[in-house]
Amino acid sequence: MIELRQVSKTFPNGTVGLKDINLNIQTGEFVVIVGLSGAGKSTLLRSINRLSDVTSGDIQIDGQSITSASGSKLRSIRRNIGMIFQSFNLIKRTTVLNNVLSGRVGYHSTLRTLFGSFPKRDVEIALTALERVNIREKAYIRADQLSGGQQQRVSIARALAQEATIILADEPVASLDPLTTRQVMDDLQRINRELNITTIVNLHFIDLARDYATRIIGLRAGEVVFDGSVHEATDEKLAEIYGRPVKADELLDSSRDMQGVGVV
Amino acid sequence: MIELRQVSKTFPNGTVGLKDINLNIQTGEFVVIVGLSGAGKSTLLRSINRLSDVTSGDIQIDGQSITSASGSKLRSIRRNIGMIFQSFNLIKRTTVLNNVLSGRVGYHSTLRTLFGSFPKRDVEIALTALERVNIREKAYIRADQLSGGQQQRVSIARALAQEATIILADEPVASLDPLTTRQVMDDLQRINRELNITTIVNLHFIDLARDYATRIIGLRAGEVVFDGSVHEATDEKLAEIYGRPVKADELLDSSRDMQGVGVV
Amino acid sequence: MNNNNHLSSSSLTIRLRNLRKWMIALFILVIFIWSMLGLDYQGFQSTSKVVSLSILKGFMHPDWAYVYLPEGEDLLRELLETLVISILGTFVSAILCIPFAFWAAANMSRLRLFPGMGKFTLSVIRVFPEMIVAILFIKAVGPGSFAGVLALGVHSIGMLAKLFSETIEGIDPGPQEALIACGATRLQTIRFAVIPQVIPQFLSYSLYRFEINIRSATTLGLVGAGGIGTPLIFALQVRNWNRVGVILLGIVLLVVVTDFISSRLRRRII
Amino acid sequence: GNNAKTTNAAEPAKGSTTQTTETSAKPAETGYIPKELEVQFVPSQNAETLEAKTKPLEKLLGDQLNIPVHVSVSPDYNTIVEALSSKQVDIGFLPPSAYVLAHDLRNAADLLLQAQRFGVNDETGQPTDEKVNFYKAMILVKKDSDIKTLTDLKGKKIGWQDVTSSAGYVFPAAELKKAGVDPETDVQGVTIKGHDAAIMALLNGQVDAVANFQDARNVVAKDVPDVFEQTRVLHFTAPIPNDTISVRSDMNQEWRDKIAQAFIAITEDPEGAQIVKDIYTHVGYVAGDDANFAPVREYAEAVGQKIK
Amino acid sequence: MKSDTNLADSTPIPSISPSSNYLITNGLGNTKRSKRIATWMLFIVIIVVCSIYIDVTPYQLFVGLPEMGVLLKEMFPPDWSYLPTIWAPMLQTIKIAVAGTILGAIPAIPAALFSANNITPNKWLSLPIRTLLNLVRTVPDLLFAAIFVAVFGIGPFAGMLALLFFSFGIIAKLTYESLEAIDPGPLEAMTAVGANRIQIIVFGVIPQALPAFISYLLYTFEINIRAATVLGFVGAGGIGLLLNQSLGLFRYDRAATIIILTLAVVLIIDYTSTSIRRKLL
Ligand SMILES: Nc1ncnc2c1ncn2[C@@H]1O[C@H](COP(=O)(O)OP(=O)(O)OP(=O)(O)O)[C@@H](O)[C@H]1O
Ligand SMILES: Nc1ncnc2c1ncn2[C@@H]1O[C@H](COP(=O)(O)OP(=O)(O)OP(=O)(O)O)[C@@H](O)[C@H]1O
Ligand SMILES: [Mg+2]
Ligand SMILES: [Mg+2]
Repeated sequence: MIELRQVSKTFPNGTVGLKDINLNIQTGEFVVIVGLSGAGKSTLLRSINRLSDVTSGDIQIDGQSITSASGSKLRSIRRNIGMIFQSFNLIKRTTVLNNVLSGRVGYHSTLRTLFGSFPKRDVEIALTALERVNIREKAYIRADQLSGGQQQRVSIARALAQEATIILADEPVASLDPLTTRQVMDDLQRINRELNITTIVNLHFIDLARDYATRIIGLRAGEVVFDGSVHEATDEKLAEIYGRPVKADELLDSSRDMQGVGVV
Repeated sequence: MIELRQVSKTFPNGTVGLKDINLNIQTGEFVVIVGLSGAGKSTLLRSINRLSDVTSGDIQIDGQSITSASGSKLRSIRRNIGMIFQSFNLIKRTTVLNNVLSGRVGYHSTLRTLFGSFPKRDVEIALTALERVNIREKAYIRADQLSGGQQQRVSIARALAQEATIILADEPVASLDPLTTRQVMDDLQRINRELNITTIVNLHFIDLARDYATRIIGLRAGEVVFDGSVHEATDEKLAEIYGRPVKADELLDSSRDMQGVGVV
Repeated sequence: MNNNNHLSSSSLTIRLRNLRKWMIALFILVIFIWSMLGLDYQGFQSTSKVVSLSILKGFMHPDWAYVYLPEGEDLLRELLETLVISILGTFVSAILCIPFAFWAAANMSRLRLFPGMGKFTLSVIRVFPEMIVAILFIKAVGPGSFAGVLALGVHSIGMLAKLFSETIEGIDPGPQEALIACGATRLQTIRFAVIPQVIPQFLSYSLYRFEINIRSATTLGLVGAGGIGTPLIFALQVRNWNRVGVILLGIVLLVVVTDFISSRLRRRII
Repeated sequence: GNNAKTTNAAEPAKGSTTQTTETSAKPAETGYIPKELEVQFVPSQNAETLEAKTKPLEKLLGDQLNIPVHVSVSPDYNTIVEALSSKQVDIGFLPPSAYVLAHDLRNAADLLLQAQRFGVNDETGQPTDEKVNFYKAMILVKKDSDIKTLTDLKGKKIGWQDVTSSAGYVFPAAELKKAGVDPETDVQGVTIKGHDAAIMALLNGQVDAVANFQDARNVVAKDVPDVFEQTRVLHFTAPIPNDTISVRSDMNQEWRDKIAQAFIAITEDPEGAQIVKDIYTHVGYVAGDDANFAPVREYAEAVGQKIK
Repeated sequence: MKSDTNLADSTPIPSISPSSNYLITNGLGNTKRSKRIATWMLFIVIIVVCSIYIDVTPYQLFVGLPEMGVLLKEMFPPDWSYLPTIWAPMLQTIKIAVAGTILGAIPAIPAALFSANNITPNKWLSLPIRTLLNLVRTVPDLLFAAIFVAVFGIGPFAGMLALLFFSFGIIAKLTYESLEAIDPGPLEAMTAVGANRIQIIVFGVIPQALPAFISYLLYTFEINIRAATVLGFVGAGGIGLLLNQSLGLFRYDRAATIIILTLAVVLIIDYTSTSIRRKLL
């Protein structure tokens, strides 16, 4: 269970990232966060595993406050939270496999991992994770020789290999083709269902959100402006999130008149 | 007009990026390139303005071979080709405005730009471009303090400010919310129509492709496997591109039964 | 209009920033002129022509006989010794400076004071004159190459660790975040996210330091710590330009060869 | 006040007079017995040719003493004194001032032998074939200079060597002071490193006089052959003792004798003599007498470098 | 695991059975690994051979350590009465270092740009410049000093020249190496807008390389402050001469004073430069 109580975050340059957020996310939920670019979606995810410190408020993971944890306790909380980054955050100069294996360091003593040796089982877990995102054949290639989508998939594989109980995914499919997008989202959904893993995903496409989420949270300028089930997320509600009516053509429907497009 | 004749590209590590591509793109076309992640979409775009050299074949821009051009000739060809990068390629350590202004250097003498002074008109063009992508208020912020989508928009603004006759866009909307996505695509479409600017866009979403393109090109493992109008891009054709039937749910329709989704 | 307002206020900040830039430039210029005025330029000297000619003549006719002498202590063997001292000295400092580098890197610690202390320590090590470091080690292990190795090794910690720590400060924080998010310990984060990013630069700086160390042989020669330095100083003191010429040639060749090899290495690593 | 012990190789140290230093209180039989010998050579400043060579001497000494010998060279005497005091070096070829510092300040070394070089002809500046154990310092001016006496130097620009240099500062400065010219206030001192550079500065007119060893002009003559015609010696100082061969202060007496004998034997053998001459420009060794170094102490004190 | 097979079917990649795939890729990993081990072994052998060659004696170092303490103890307390004597030479040293560093840094900029492979791909231009840089860096400062004294006579000017060449060599080399390591993305973007080489440099390279350049400049400046030994050789006075004199007279307490003053100067310069840098960038 993830609980956020009155969480606010202001960046050093004065930008408000989050404003007084209160949320309760139950174990096993599949939450999709939507909102405009710059609404604070990434900031929210990064606060949950405390990659960025919040300015005020408290965040509890399974009853333990991550905002006040430190040392090995903080590490063990984090080990149970897998994260997929918007900008991939791969270690460019090493192989894909090493990148994925690095997701498993939390399970081993520092000494053992210092020499970069992982048990055979870990290597298998890593290769399986790569297989899930369809790039096992790139396992021994350096990460900087991959295409954008391939890099994103490596970052997903790393989070999968971590075998966490919570997964935070920051636009995990932004650079993926529709096929891989579906595969990845299906995979997230499958582990969410089968293993009851709490999943929080930032997504840009409302349709995709409606397909997969059990709950949708809408952010706008750092504030929660919508929080409800998929069925509650009507077009009117979405209009609030995006600050104006979402037109039919913004739902990425395939049948539409091109001349009717708005914003020009 | 852009002409590709028997263009092939093999990377030093042996990966085949492009294989014997023949294309003729007329002035004013709006071409969308689709294909799986790793199909060679980025490689194709980067070959057109010769950011990466092809291994064999010839590419002609308005009758001039860019593959054999060099020096100021190559530069003047490139000045007329705006490019939006998949990985943004912003100069992180300077302001957003400077990033956009840098798109205009092709118009000025070296001496003038040496001291970073641009005519007032250029600054206006740059600010207008930022306004088009909705981040004019970030003009004086350093580029590394922006969210992912904001960075992508800066990179789009830079290409718009360049006032080129050809625009190459490598997944220009990957990190954008649906609203901004529409705005950006509409903007690309508008300048394509009003100014008759040839536009080539890599996209992952077939629906978006169908909405905007006048022509769709499908890539698979470096080869052109489809080339035709939007109407010709039937589901069967797309199946070829993606190597298997594209299911209804991969078209990102909004009305669907979640249980019916394939892969689980 | 709101927009106009915004524009004018930001152009004001730009103007302010430009003003500040000019002020700083002016400040640097003033300091530069002040120091140039203290230089007391006296022009060419009356003897400069004869002397330069005789130096040039010496360089044109290097003392080839010195290159190889059957009984030893010739150019080749002194260069070899210099090379060996440099290799070991670089090795010592490259190893020793790693903990210092992490200590001094600002992004390796949440506190401000801790890296500050590291930076201060490095400054202290750096201002400690090479001469004194050499004397210290000569007192410990006696004069000779080993003292030279230790002096080079310890003296260069200050610089190498400074460069290293700046490299660490310049890395992409993304991968580190990824590791932290996996629940990695600090050491694990360093091992998997920092080291791969900094290794090329580390090696590059170590190789660069290696080159400087070869050059430092002259300084070590001052304290009799072995290598080509002592013969060079002796030759300089008695104005034996032919000997100086051949020694210089030897050093240049040595550095060019090591530079060639090291740039090869660098290219393979990056 | 330092009436240090006189160590004389030829007739072992029974003749020591007032023994004030701690180290010399030791009975002759005890003390350090070397199993191998660490020798370091620091050239004194009156050498016109130098070789940074060690192997030949290692061999010569090793043959004489039957223990391994290791020789090193250093252009700087600080390190050798420190190494002697921390017992890292057993024998040092020390310049006079370094010997005095090592002996008086650090109790690190005792005098064993003094080196002999060929004397220098005051008129021509060329070497004579008389073996002497001292050299002189001189103050040089340009031939056409109007400086005729030491007192004329008042207000002039003088090029000194380091303040620790016997020939380049201590001796000439002390004699200047005796002549009534304060070397610190009455003249404009410039420190120049290297006797050759100093003479060049004189030739270029950057300074009016320079202090050198006799006769440093031979070094410059390689580049400026007419240096002797262009310059004039204004003043010769009192003799400065030549380089010493000193041993660490805890050295066993028997070994002191042995080592002294060995050095003398080397110079008596023609081949050995040639080697020592080529490398160190030494032409012989005589028993050292600490009393010879009284002027060094006195002059140092005169210029404010009192050794405690 | 129905879903897994489903996934595998859907991949466009020819289906190799998982086990054989594993073997192949693992084999690839092994050759890399053995190569790495071989490199390490070679490295260790070199270090060991070198250590034997020059007779490294760690034991001697261990027993000799207390001797170092003796000397360090002599540095305290520092001789503060020496401070007034060293002010002027310190100032002189700073002047020489400022002039030498700045005059060396200016030509270092084009030299670095012409040597960097990713900015000047033309080998015929970069190779001669790199060779020149090598030469300049190789010549020991002592020799530079000797030559410049011969030509310009003793004095600070010759000292400044010696520092100038050294600074030029160091700054140019370090800068071109960091130029070669910059992110190529922005360069690509500039290439794509049709910028010429100088414009690419101004917009794509300089913003990225400026922090490193300034850092190398300061680093060199600091070296130059301490390279005063050379200045001593050219009669430029400076703090190095006094240091040598203090050591010659075994006045380690004075040496300590000099070290502390140098430290203070270096720290002040460090502090002001970082605050200037923060304002500039
Ligand atoms: N620098 C490189 N070195 C080696 N291989 C590369 C390099 N860049 C790309 N590739 C390979 O070339 C193929 C095509 O890459 P490209 O970037 O064109 O794909 P893409 O279609 O743009 O994919 P995505 O949608 O994921 O961005 C991929 O298999 C990729 O791994
Ligand atoms: N390091 C930072 N310093 C200052 N402001 C920041 C920083 N990171 C983000 N911001 C600002 O905080 C706001 C929220 O950013 P965030 O990255 O959370 O947006 P987002 O919802 O993830 O957007 P996107 O969909 O574009 O990724 C933005 O206005 C952004 O400019
Ligand atoms: Mg984001
Ligand atoms: Mg791509």
